[in-house]
Amino acid sequence: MTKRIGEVILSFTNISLSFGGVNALTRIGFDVKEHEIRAIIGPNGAGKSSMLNVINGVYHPQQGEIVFRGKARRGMNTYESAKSGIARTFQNIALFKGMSVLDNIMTGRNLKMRSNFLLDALYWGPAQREEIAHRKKAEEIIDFLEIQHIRKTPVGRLPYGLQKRVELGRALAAEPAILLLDEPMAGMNVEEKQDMCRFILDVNDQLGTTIVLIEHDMGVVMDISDRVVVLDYGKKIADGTPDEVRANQDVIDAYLGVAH
Amino acid sequence: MNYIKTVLAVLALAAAACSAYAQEQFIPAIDYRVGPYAAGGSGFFGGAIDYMTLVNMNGGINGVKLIWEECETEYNATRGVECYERLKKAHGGMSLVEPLSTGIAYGLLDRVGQDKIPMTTLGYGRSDAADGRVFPYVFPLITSYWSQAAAMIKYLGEKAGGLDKLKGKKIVHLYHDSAFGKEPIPVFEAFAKQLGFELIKIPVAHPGLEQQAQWLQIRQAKPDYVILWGWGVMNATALKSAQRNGFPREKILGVWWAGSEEDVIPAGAAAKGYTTMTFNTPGNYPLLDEIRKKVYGAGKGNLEDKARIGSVYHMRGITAAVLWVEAIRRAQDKFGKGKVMTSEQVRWGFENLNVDDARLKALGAVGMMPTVKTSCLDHEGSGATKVQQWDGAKWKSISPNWLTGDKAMIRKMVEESAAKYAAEKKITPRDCSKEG
Amino acid sequence: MQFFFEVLIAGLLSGVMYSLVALGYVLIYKASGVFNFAQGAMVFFAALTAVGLHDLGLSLWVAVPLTMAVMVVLGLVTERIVLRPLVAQPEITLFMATIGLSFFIEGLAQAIWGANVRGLDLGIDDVPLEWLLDHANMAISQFDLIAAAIAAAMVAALAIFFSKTKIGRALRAVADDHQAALSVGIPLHHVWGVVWAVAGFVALVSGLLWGARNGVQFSLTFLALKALPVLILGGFTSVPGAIVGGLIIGASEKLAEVFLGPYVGGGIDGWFPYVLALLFLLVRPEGLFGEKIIRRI
Amino acid sequence: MFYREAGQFKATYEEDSRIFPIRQDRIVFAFILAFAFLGVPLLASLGIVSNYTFTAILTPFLIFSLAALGLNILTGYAGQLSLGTAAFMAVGAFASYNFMLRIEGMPILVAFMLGGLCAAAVGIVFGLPSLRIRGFYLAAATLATQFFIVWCLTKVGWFTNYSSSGVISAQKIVILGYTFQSSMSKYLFVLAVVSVMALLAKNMVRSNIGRSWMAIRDMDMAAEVIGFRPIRTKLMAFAVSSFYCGVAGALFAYAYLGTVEPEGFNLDLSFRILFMVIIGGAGSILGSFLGAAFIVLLPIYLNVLLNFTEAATGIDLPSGLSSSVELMVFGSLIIFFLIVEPHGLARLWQIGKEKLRLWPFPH
Amino acid sequence: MSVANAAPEVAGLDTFPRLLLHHGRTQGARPATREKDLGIWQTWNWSQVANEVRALACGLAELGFRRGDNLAVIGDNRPRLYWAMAAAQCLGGVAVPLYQDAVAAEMAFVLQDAEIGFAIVEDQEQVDKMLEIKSQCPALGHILYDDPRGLRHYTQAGLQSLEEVMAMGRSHDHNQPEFIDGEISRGEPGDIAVMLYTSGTTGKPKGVCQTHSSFITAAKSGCEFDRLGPADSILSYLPMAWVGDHLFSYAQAMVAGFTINCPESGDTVMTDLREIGPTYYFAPPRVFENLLTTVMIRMEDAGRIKRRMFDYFMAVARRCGAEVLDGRPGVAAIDRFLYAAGDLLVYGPLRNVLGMSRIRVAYTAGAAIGPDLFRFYRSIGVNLKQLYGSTETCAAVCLQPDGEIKFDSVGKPAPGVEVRIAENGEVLVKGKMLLKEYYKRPADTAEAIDAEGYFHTGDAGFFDEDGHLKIIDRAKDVGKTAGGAMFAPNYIENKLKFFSFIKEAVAFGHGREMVCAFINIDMGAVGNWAERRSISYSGYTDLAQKKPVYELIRECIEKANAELAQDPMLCPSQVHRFLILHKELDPDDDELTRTRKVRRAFVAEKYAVLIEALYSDNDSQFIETQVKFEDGRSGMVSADLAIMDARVFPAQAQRKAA
Repeated sequence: MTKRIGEVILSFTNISLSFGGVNALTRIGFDVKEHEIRAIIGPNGAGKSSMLNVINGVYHPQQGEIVFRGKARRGMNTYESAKSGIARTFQNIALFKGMSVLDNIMTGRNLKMRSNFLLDALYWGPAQREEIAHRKKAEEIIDFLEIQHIRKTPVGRLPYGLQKRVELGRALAAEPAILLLDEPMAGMNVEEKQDMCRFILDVNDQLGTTIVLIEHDMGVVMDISDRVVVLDYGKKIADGTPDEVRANQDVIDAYLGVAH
Repeated sequence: MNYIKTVLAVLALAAAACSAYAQEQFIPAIDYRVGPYAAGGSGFFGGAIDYMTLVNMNGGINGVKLIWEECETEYNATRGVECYERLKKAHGGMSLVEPLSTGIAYGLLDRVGQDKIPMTTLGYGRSDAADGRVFPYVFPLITSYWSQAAAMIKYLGEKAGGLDKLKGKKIVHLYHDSAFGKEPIPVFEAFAKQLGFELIKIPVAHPGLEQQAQWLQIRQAKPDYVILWGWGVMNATALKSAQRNGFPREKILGVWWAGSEEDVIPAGAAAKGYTTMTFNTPGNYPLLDEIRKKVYGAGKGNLEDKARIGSVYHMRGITAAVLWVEAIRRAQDKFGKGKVMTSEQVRWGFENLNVDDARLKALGAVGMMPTVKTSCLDHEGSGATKVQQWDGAKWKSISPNWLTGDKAMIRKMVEESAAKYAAEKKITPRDCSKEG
Repeated sequence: MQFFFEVLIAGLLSGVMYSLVALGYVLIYKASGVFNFAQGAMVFFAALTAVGLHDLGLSLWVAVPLTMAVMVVLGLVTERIVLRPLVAQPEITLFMATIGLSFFIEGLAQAIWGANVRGLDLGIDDVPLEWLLDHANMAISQFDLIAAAIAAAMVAALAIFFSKTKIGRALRAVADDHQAALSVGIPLHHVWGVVWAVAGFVALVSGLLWGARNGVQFSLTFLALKALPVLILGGFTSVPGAIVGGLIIGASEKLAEVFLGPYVGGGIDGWFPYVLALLFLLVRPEGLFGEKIIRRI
Repeated sequence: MFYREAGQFKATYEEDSRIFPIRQDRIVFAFILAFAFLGVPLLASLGIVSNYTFTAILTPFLIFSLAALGLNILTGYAGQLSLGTAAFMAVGAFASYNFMLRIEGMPILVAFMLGGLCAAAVGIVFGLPSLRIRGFYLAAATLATQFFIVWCLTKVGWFTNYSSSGVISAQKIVILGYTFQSSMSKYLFVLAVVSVMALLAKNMVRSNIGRSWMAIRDMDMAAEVIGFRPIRTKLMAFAVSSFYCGVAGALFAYAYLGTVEPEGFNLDLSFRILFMVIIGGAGSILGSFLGAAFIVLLPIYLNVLLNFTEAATGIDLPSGLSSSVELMVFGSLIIFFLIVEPHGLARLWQIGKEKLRLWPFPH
Repeated sequence: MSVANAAPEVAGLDTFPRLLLHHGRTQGARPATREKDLGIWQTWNWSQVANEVRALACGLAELGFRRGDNLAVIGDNRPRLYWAMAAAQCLGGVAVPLYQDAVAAEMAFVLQDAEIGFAIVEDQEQVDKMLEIKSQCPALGHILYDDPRGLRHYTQAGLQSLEEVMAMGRSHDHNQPEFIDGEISRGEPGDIAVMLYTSGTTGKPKGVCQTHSSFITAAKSGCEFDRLGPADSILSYLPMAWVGDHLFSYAQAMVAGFTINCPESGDTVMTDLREIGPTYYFAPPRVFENLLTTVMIRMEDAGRIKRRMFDYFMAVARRCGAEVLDGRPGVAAIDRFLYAAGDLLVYGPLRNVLGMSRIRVAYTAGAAIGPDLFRFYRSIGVNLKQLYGSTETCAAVCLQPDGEIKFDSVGKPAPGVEVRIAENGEVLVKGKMLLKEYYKRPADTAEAIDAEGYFHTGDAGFFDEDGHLKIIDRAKDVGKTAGGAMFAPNYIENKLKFFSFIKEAVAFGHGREMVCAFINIDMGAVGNWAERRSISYSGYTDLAQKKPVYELIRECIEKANAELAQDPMLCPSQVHRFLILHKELDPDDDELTRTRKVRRAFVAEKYAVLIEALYSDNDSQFIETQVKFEDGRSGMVSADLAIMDARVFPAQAQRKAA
């Protein structure tokens, strides 16, 4: 089983972000290569989520440079980020509660849809054809994530673990180049975690999606990531393969510090 | 009253479409007894029902009894239309309709034409409906807004010592910012041009709970007179605001919808000296006594508070009912005494009303209302008004005679406006010379 | 310039009156997250009850406390029958329920007291202050000044109530965090009941003042429309916001009507406060003193 | 209970994404439509359904349903609370009137469309604040629309063709030389318009545009992150919603009242329509109809019922009191329904349907 | 059904590939196979299926699959797996379906035994199993999979996706279109078509070789018997390796040309059943039983009015439902009316929610079905019937004809089948549908089929006066008590299992003074029962030992005893003492077969201690048992089991005599 890790597609240099004087991120720099699983770990409050928010344009760093596919960007907003192929999930599930699983996943396809509201209103010809073409894609994702049985269930009624899976599905529906996962395994039991790991690996493996994930649980991350960045108090303290990171004294200190 | 109402309700529900009421003439009471205008609604329809009760007690119209049914509209056009449609065919069909609401009247405007049911709009509604050629089924009886506006100018002129004395004077038109308040503006503007006074128009947004800004403007402008064209809470507020800004109430002349007890009582002492237009002369009349004695004496009165007998709205309701009954009577004269008139026949009655002093005397209402004589051309039939003043406890008439404004001018405006409406709606006006 | 000040002062004074009404909304919204549309109806009901009792021959000194008691009962019953079964429902549902409640209260008021309009004389003459009229040619009503004073006293009383009494502090805790309040053992329903009762009291005071000003009649329910822009501007949850918002709205609406109105045909004080509040919101979406809404993801 | 779904499987996505995937629903719906279009007129010709039913109940019910549908798109689907519905209706009515008046030979349906488009344009302008304001602040802000529009229509004489009364008198509805004059023909006209527009609305809410609205409603941040543009989505909701309200307003003037004043489109009306949405069920096309039926019919039946009770029991309440009691009962019923089912009649219907589908099992 | 819905009567259709081609030609546009996939029922019509099978067959041929080769088919019911069987048969090969839930080691035996060279499997899970045992099965050269998910990085030799093979086949077919037709024409009806491994209650599985002819005969008689035709449809959800599924979903579908429907997954069978609403349905009694239990449990939660309505109409159905279904005269008008009302309010909706609205014929077999259970389905209008057969007889020995339904018989011999009762009571069968042989086991074959051509079923039974066959037990299990009375453990156990609270029972009594039994309670039913009585429990073991539960079970046993007492033959078989086992009998612990039959000997040995305790005076006994968990780990379960006496009844006949 060999992985085809490619070139760097996303890199950060000197990223600093602060909120009203509080530094969330201080001069962070690392890169993400195509097709790899890149983890960002760190104790609570280390700035992991901020980092993710910087990547998909929710936050705009005060300093630093982001290069995505060879193009420098800083002020990219969330829409542009989505358009350029970055999809994400959220730490606290951000599904559309009033909609069914299928509809949630269909929303993920919105950027690929061309039809306008007038055609939608007629639900005829190109609009219907498009809707059905996308439905098929959505169904493939449903199949992939093994959530056939809840296809038409409103997401609000699903248990937590399944909601997380649906959220992953919604992100996948966008066929992203980079998938950002914000604590995909938070709050799950062992079995659900295993399932989620399997899905993440499958996504990476079968769709070739580059994955950047944040996780609190170090064990899981080390098993599935290719490279790991460790943040603590908004600063990068380590970067490397799981084995390298595991051996890093700063990391051990940081985690032990949290454990106390 | 209780018995009648009960019976009517049962009958209405049991067999609304039945035509077993051969000897009864049906008049609906599309009224409003809750909400911001409930006081007016209950007074007006109370008066009308009281009079109709009296007519029935006196043996009906040549033996034909009147019946009526109430329907609550909450002063809401949609519900008013619903009431109209619901009662249209009830009890053998309605003879006429009086919505006492501008909004509902507009909602019924087209419908009454189609259903051939005469609609009276006593002192409100479209002024141009006085042109019976274009509006055959609408009767703005006694006076329309335009006639009233003309009368107001005439009164203010008299007060100033002659119409020519109005030249150079300042008159504020303080109005409810709606179709109602805007209606007289063309008339005032025409007079301002003709008589050379300055007209200052100050609108008050609905509902008019707060008028400090307007009254400061008035204080700033220092007008000679303020015409208060208000409705509902706006009137009391205006009087209070006038007081707090030191503007004498004697110089305020209200429209008749600003001239009831309900408009001045909330203002308390601030209302004292305030003058308004009216088409009833305040006071007591044999007719009122008869109602007190016969109707209330028998416990069949519609008003909960007997003190309101003879109040402005009550008297106005009686006046309306008098005209309805007279129209039916007139129709019976032509189409057969003691028969129930169709609405079409009642319409003819309205178009050929002639309530002269003799008739009023017979009714015991001389002076209570002006004489009314209608025709195909003139659905208003009078145009005469009076001015009354609040003395702190009751209204007193301060114009000994019935006032009428510049009739010719108003008539010209009515015809122009009606013609425009006819053109817009593609209506061919009737030829009155061919009407019987 | 003198006229400008006259308008300004008049506006500020009316603003106080608006604040008084707005206060009732703020109290309930703050404590229970309910936008109580029925506050207008409560004002009407309170004023009508007081006047109705007065007209029955009771002196105001008896009628007002009696009305107060009625308002407390109304508040408690509302909490029990309407709000408690709807707890944890979406805001909009609660809002709609309070509209239903306002229909009920309006119907109840008229069923008990009839639809007739009534005057109310609190014994304060609503006439311009002679001295000012003579010396500055400014017509400032003494009633307005007294009403403003009463409103100020009320705010002060509420402030003391909130900060010094146990129930007041509980109320603030509830406003800050329902969960936290529950966990420290404050009976939520109890607090809500009190809030509704206090709101009833506020309704009574504003009902009396407005009733004395414009007469006691159904149109008092329209006061809600005057209070709304104040709330938007000041923030739904802030007592100082209601005061400052009221002053701003009162003043600006008068100034706009007087100085701007004539250019556009007048009658703009119906919508001007709303547009003003709207524009303000565009700058500060949570209102003047409202809590900043933090969007977390 | 009456559902026999076994064997109704879907072999294509077309079948699966139909509006009524269950055959029994299709049959019932077809029956309702047939009844509305053919049955009711037939009953009328037999004299069973009276003119009153057409003009005072069915026509306003349909028109209010359309307005509620419009508001439901905005509030129920896109989650933007609005209290300015009546204003958009007013724009539709007055704009249609002016198009008819000022352009010779203007077909009425086109005038309605243009009226709706004007409303949509106004909707977009007044929807702009929604980009920054949310919840009740937005609701209160939309009141600005309500008051401002009505003020404008009152103030600017041009809109009412300088009518001295400030009212407009709707022209006759003429299509291809046929004049919709009778109450039944007006009913059918309204029914056709409402049916088509309801279908279009249903199509919208089940396709991408509808999903974008619901996404913004449920979780705006996430919606943005997956590529929905909030500006576009919200304004689109305002535009479409206002379009519907505008057409409803035009129908209100043309097929119902005939002559309307700007005051007719007051805040009261906005509230009534909001009621329809909430009582009927936010986020449900069916709910708009159920809500409209509830709000239109309830007061009428209360009135009739109260009269009847008075008659039956022999207790004669004073007229004022019975009106007040009516209001109290109305208010109480609203509270009652909100407590029983805060998600509206549509949810109740949904639950009932689920129960029938699962019958005899409990839900 | 319409005239169109009749099985084709064309000569020469004597092998499955020929039948397939025939359907492809004559009713090419009609649906043949459906599969719930990607949210909808993907549908293939007969001509598409014929093409797919051609492609697959050509592909297999390309890979070297030859006449007489065996093709293993492993997986859930998937269209392509069914097609694979047909493809193998086109080439004159033999399809060998395996139980998909078997562990790798179990599969290894079959693969070795059948010298499998080609395996067509469903997915990664099965591929992994194949790879695991590949070293033990040197012949296994090709593993073809249907679902490529997760298999991207598998680089093992011989591993290929079906997709590829079919693509290969298509070009092969394109180049040599006559090849496959030639292969098909070389097929003989007497060729072995399929080899089904019997799980066997003892010993290693045996491969039962069935020819085209035998299965087609069996299928045809069934189709004619129940007038099955192209318009019918069936849900294929039972293991493909099981003879029943092969008969219904493959043989009969091929013969009658009806549609088979493959569910989305094992979890969604009930939903899929409801969606498809098949007209023809097969399920083992266990499934019907579970369904009924679900119905009853769900009705417990219903409101009072609804429950009373349900109970009332179910009583009506019990009274006259079966008669109405059979169209028998003598049902009172009022009952007919009530039944019609019940059909509107209860039975119709119930059939609908169970997915049985459209069922014309439903069969059950494989184990005895409780009369109550049987009556329930018939009374609500589901035409449920029993049949009798085994792997060796293509599951087609006896069928219940419409209108002649008896709850305790398995019906009359199918057309063309001869049935005889041997002296020892064993049922002997002869007919075209008999197996050809046990694969590579001539001795076993000779033992099973006697010189006269009768197959010894191993079941004990007898014909009743109407010519209906009644099966009592396995012939070898029928024993004698110490008192010399006949002891048919299965019969007793089944009686007990008819109670919804009892899931499994094992009766002992051979050579003993009295009959005693082990009981497994039904977790769902008893759990629900306990919850409603607010008896709290932590799990099966805990619940099983609750005093009220024992009392509950005792009542059930006493009811069964009372029934047994009715029959003089069986009266001595009443259960005197029983205990409730502390764990559920489990195939993973080898206590049950994969088809969930009790391995009597194994259980007797494993729980010898308990048996001794039953026959002693003890009222409790300690036991510790090793169990295997689902994830493969094992652990110990121990408990102190109570033993309870049950009342026995005097024999009816004796009482009468006395």
